[in-house]
Amino acid sequence: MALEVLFFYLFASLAIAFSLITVLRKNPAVCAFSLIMVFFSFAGIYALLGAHLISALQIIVYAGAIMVLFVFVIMLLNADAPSFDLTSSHWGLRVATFVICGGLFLAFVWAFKNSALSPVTGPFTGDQVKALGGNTRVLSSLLFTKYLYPFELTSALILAGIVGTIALAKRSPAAKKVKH
Amino acid sequence: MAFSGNLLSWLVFAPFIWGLAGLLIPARNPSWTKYWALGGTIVAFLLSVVVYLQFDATSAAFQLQESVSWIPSLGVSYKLGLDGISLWLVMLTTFLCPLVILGAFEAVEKKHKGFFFLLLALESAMLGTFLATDAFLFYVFWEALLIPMYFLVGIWGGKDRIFAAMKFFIYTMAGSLLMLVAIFYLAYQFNVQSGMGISTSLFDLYTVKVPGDGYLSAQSLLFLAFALAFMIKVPLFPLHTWLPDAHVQAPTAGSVILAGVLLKMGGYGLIRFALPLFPDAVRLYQWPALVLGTIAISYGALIALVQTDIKKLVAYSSVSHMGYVVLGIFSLNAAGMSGAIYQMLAHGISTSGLFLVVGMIYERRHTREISAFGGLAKVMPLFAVAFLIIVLSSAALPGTNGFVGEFLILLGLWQTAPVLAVFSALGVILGAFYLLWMFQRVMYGKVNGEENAQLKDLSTREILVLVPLIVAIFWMGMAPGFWFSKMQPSVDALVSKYQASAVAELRKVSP
Amino acid sequence: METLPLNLIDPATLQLSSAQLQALLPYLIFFGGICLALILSVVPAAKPTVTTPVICALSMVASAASLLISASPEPLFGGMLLTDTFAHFGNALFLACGVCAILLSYRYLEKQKLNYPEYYLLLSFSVLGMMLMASTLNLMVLFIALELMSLSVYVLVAFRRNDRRSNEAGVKYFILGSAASAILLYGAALVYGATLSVDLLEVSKRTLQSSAVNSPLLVLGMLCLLVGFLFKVASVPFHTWMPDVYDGAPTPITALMTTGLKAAVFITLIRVVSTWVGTPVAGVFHAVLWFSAAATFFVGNVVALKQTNVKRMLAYSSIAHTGYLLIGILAGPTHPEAFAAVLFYVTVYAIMNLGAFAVLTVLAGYGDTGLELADLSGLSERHPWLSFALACFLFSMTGLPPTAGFTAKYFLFYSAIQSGEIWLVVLAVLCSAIGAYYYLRVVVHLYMRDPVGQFATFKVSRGAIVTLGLTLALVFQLGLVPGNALRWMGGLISTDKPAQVGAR
Amino acid sequence: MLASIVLLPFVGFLANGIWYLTAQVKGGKSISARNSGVLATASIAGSFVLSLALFIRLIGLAEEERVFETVLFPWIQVGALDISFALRMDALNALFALVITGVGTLIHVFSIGYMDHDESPAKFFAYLNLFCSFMLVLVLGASLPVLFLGWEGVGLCSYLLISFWYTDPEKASAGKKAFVVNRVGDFGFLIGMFLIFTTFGTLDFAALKAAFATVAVAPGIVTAMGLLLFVGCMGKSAQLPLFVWLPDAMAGPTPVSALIHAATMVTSGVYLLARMSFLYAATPDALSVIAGVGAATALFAASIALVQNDIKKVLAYSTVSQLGLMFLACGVGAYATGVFHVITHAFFKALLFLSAGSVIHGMHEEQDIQKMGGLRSKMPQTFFVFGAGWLAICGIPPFSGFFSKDEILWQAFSSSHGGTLVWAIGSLTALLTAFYMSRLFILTFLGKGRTDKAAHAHESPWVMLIPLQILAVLSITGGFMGVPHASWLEHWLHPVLAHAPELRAGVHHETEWFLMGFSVVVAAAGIAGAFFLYRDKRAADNLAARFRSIHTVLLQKWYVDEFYEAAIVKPVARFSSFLWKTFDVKGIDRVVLGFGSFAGQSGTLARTLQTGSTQLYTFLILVGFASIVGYTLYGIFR
Amino acid sequence: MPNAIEPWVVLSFCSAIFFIGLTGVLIRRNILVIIMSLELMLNAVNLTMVTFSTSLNDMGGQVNVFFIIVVAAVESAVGLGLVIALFRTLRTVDTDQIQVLRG
Repeated sequence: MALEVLFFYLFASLAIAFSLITVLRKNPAVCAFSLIMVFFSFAGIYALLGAHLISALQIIVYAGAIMVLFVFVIMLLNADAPSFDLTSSHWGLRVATFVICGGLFLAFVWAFKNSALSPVTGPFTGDQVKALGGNTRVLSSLLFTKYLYPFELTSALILAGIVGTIALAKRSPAAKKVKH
Repeated sequence: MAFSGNLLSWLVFAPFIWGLAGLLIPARNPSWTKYWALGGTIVAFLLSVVVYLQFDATSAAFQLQESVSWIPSLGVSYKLGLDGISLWLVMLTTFLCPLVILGAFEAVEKKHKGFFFLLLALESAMLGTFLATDAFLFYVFWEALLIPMYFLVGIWGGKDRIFAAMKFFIYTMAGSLLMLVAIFYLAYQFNVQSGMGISTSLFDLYTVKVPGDGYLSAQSLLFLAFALAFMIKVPLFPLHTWLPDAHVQAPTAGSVILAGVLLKMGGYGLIRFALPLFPDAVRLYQWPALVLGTIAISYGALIALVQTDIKKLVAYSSVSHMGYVVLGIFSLNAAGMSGAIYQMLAHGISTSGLFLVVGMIYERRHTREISAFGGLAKVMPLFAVAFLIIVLSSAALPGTNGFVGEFLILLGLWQTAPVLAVFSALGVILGAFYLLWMFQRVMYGKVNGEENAQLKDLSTREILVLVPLIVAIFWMGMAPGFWFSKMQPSVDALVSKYQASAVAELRKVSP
Repeated sequence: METLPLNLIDPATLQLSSAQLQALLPYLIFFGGICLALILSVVPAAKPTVTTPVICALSMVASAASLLISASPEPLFGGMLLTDTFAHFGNALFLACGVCAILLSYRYLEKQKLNYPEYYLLLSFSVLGMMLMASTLNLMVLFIALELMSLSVYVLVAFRRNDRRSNEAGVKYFILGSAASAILLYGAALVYGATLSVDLLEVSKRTLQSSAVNSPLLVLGMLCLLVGFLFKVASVPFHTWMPDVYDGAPTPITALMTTGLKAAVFITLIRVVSTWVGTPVAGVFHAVLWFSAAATFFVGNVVALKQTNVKRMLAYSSIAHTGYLLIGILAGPTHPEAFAAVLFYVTVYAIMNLGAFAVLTVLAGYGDTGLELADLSGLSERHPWLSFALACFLFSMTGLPPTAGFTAKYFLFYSAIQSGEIWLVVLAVLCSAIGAYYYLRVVVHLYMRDPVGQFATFKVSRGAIVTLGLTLALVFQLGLVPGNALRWMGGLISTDKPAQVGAR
Repeated sequence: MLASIVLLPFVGFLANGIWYLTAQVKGGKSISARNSGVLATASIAGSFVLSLALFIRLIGLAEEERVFETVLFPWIQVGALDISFALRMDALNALFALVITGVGTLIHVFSIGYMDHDESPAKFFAYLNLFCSFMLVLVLGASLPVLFLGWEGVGLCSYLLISFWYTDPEKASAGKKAFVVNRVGDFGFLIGMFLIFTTFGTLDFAALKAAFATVAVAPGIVTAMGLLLFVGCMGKSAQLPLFVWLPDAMAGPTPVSALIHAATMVTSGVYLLARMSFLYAATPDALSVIAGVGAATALFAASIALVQNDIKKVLAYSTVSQLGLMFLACGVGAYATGVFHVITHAFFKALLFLSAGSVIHGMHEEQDIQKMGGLRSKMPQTFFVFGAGWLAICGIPPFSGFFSKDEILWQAFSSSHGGTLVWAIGSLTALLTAFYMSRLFILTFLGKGRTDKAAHAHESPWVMLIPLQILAVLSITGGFMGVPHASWLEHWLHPVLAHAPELRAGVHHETEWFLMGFSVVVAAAGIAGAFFLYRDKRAADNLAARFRSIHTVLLQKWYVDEFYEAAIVKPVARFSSFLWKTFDVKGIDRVVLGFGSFAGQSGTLARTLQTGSTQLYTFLILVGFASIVGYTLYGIFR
Repeated sequence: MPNAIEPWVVLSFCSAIFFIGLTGVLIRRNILVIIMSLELMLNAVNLTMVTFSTSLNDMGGQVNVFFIIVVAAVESAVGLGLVIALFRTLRTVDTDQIQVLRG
């Protein structure tokens, strides 16, 4: 048990550290790299929490697919980008943002500390899940039964995403640029 | 008669439908459009005569009622009806509209079809306002008529027409929106109190009782919401500043309708809504209203005194004259109330006449500056006679329509507030002063300049416009009984809410 | 779910009865149509620029037609898809907006040299998103549908790819929209934690059972949801994206956003808030909604005063109308009729904006130029019918009788009064008087000013004529005889089951 | 028949008016004075005949039955207010009707000649007929509102006729001034009517008289009623301080001055007092005010008349002065005497005015008496008739003026409401009157012609002279209807007027003979003084030069017009300008527009947030988020 | 199961990441980094869901996370597409450079 706690804190601190780097570092490539590290830390925490499928998806989809996309775009744009290390804008805005976000964070922490979770609990205790064949099996069964509908919806979403991205990326036949 | 069941609906919508049909006339025949529009207003007038003939003057109740459920979920029904008070305002409207159209034959230089259609639409909306016995329907007509008026001022108006149109529209609309909220509240209260569902029917709203003790009680606030809308329309000092702009910039037809009918809606609204609905609040706010009315009379007259633009002078004279109406209404007795209604009719006739007359010389000279004129009586003798008669009726000379109203109002006011009556009567002096002074500067003296010397006297068409007005001026001045007899029961019923005892007392004293 | 089936895949859950299939029909037809169009769009021989819009529009029409036979009070997929009449009314509205948008777009895209099939596909996807969003109370489904709608619209907004304004609008919308989505999603997660459900009906039941409202978790969750929705409806201070996006987007897309999208969000919001009826949650948000409503209609109106571009002015006016609508949302929990009023208002608003934007679409030159106020000067001389229509829509937005805008405002404010929001209504009507100014200013240019320079010559497309004719007729129909529509919409909001909208 | 008296001139008005208008429509061809004049004269003469017939019938009736009444139509009937358009003739207004129609007829005849060369005589005669009609309504009206209708109607006609030659701006202005100043009086009249109505519930004279006898009313209220009505009289009858319009009213054609501003309209105030005498009898305070105002006006106007050079102005001030005497009479309670003076004054002042008109006509529109002289030989007929009028107004027995003026002075002296002071003022006025009238007479007719015009003056045509001669006869003999102690008039009016007051303590009837003699002496003294002074005009000029300041003040009419201009007209105009330009436009309207600019400025302010910066937009979302969260959490869980 | 770790600690951690992400969206001008920050926020939500899911013995949360991941992926794809389109016309990914629409 203690080991798990230890790992949790380890992953958590890693995640926070890297997410701060993501947000604060100027170079987007560094940001992207840190983000990958955050994703990995998250995957670790998922695993600690017993959400094994999610943990795997986290690495495959996020670190594997999404981040590749990011890096790809960075490379693509970096070619003729004049300056890429754009920092944040007005300092007053920055300070105010830190203060307000910090305040909100504290409010949330206070809320988490002071509220009970749902009095109703579900049937999927760890033992039950194990009995049903493990996290992945249960999850996928649910996906294709109870959650079939949203699952199908995501297909529409992905389709729309594909069409949208194609529409954006496609070069127009009349490649005439209109400056406004 | 074919439409005996819904005579009032026919009356209300006939001009509008007629106007719609008129849009089909090819634009290259402006004169067809004119005569078509004139025909429409005459048809409306004839319909109103039928209404008049069917009206039973012995009853205070609403007559020729129509009621169709309209929007049941909002408790709204399409209800029309008229009593003695609305009867004459309807007649005034249908009477003025043909004259307005006839008067505008030569004045319109562009977009004839639109102009005459809007006038007809305006007539429908005005008639609807006077005939609606459902608060929602009333409000619909009340607001709807802003649209044609807005276009009339904005498209065919004078130099600052757009500003004037905007100001008129937004000022009057802003005022009436609070009334809308008050209507909501009343309709809702009706449901709460009666349990019969929400209703905006006037008769249902009359039964609503709202606590009314104190200047900021619910009833007082509701009253203020209504009164604001109506007093802007009247317009009562200090809510009058839209009027000089709108009147001056509007084309003659617009000014006539504005002064002749639109202002009356304020007074009508007070009588139809504010008084019966909020008796306690009316008593509370009687004095402020009376004081403002008194101020308005002298204020409008004094400002009219120093105007250099004839139309503006007439506009401020309206402020002064309509002050009497407010006084009459808030005298809360039979004499004042009858006088107020009569004054509305009289003002409708004589101020319309003034605007028409001003429009006639404006068409000839394209200026309204008093100083640009002089000695017109020499070159336009017929015009001079007509102008003088209208001026005198506006100055409330006994024997003309203006006197009867002012006399009754002051008499009524005297019974309520003698001191204010004394101050209001000052308007009698000032009224004669600014009107005759204006008349003198325009019509008397040496013929001033070549342009004035070339002016043509009234044409047959213009004579046709003015003669009915002049006839009405004297008819109303000499035989007001004809008019009073129809509205008396309604007025008595209204006033009895306030002064059941006072009227009886007066009757007792008289031998 | 007391006992767990050992075999998790229960065949029964995968089988749909014919009644259920019938209920799914509109969605299936529409989605099938989109897929067909998608396939054909990559076949050059099929003339994608023509076939895609036609198929999309036809599938919308077919879907709308099937709505007539598919309403079912029984929720599908364990409550994740509600195909009640309420949902179907929304669907019909979105589909209508979608069809009109396609009708308007065709000529417009030709003029902008942007005639790509993807446009219509994305437009259809966004409409599908709206439909799905309005027919659920499950926060996850809602979120996915919302994203389906939003993502499509992000792209559509930026569709004039060579135009920096369009790009700028798309990127801004994307950044802000995604941030707001994230907040909304966080809210969903917190609600899930507090009640173990993301189905809002379930949530409200559980809230009633326990004193969960006292749990900061639930409150925070609801607040985050609320913020997400307030962003989507563009309530102050979450409104800032709207003018820029409306301004930069291609005009038919602005039309779709201000009509379908806005309606979708509000219809969803009605559903969401209607689950608060009878729960203490409504009371918690009263003040927040009160102030944001007041701020929204005030800011929307006063800033609109200062606009010189008609499109942008209509964006601010849209914010103002959001403010009015929020009054209804605020009043709903205590007086459910207000929901019907919001529904009616949103419908009317969609109709009149569709009309107004139809005119703007016709007027818009290449690169969406020619929409400055001055460009409209004297339009009535050249295009009397177009001006007349625009004027009617503007009067309707002002809320003047006898147009639908008046009836809608009347119904809305009236319901608000009944729930006791008198002073808010007073403020609202006063602000709507401000609104009269900027609407009428357009009319001034249309009718009262002389033309400045030469008009660009243009023809009014048949699609625009159809749209204008329909909207104009409806504006007057709903203004003059709204009785049936109102009664019908009142029926959609079932007051006997306060916790749920449209359970009939 | 009673209605016909009123209607006949009205029909004449309509006929002439329509005739005039149709002529205008046809192209402005004017109608000759003869045609229109004959038509107008016929209608008023018919009215006179009818009045006479009714009068004779009245005489035939018993004293208390001397009333004819006719209700034309109901006029204003609202609530308790019931005003019929009713006419009622009794002993009092029968006399007035006779004077109006009689003198009116003569003046109409005169006008046929006088207006011969005018552009639009038809219009003139129409107005004149209309005036007569309204004047008859005024005197015959059975209630205060009907009287008021006539009252305002004659004011209107006065306005129209004064500005008849409107191309002269001054004349146009004079008309307006007359109307407006009259309105000031009407203001009091109106209020008085309201007070009476609310007190007694009726406005009908007969009903009022009855009610007054039964209803107990506080004396203060009665005084208020009396004074308010008297304010109306001040305006109409040109009493201090509202007399200023009458001298200006001389801008009208001379027959108008004769008819309206001498014989009839201006005396309607006296008629009103006589009509309401039952009320005034109960309020000595009001009577004192009336007597005081009357006396002051008489003296004041006479003083101005002393130095005026315009023949009509002199007559105008003389009229004001004589009206003052009439009010003095009423003020001391001698209504019959007042009425008596009204009648004699109507004769001789109409005569004087018409003769003056004849002079002006003969002098080719010259009105300055300094430029006349020696007209006796040029216009002998006019000279004789003017002389008759002159002696009458000076009060030389047995001319009519003597009887009435003497009666007034006696009443002023003897009445319990009167006193030595008012008598003294009255006598002084008589002295001045005799003086300035003689001055006028001398400068006009005696001596030698001082200008070419005077040398070439010509006598007027017969159509003008015949009415003059008739009036001269009346001026000479008219006084005999009121011979002291055998006064037919007093006897005739006795039933309708309040009874004359008792004699003052310590006054005996014998004194009357003494006073009568005294007044003759006074008149003679005035005449003699004038002859002495103006035999040689240089003596008069020297005197004027020596008392230049007084002379100037008198010549400038005590600067009353200037005072009104500075104290009322200018401040009102300035105040109005302020109200308009500052208060209305810059005050109220700016507040109204301020709402608009407030909205606009809020818009500008709120717009500053819309910078286009994505960061700022996100920040606003954050702020909104934070405030909503903060507010709600704090609200629930504090 | 990590009974030793209180749920509120995990939740607080999530919230920390969420607000760090939000801060990133706010203070960065590089649109790419903004999109990354958005991903951070979504990840925080995911973890929140999973935390609830495991502490309350309900698999629904994890299913939700599955969907969220899909949405996030599509969102990034579209977002990056927008960035590319923007870059094509404007040659920038700086939000301060896109301020034409204002007022």
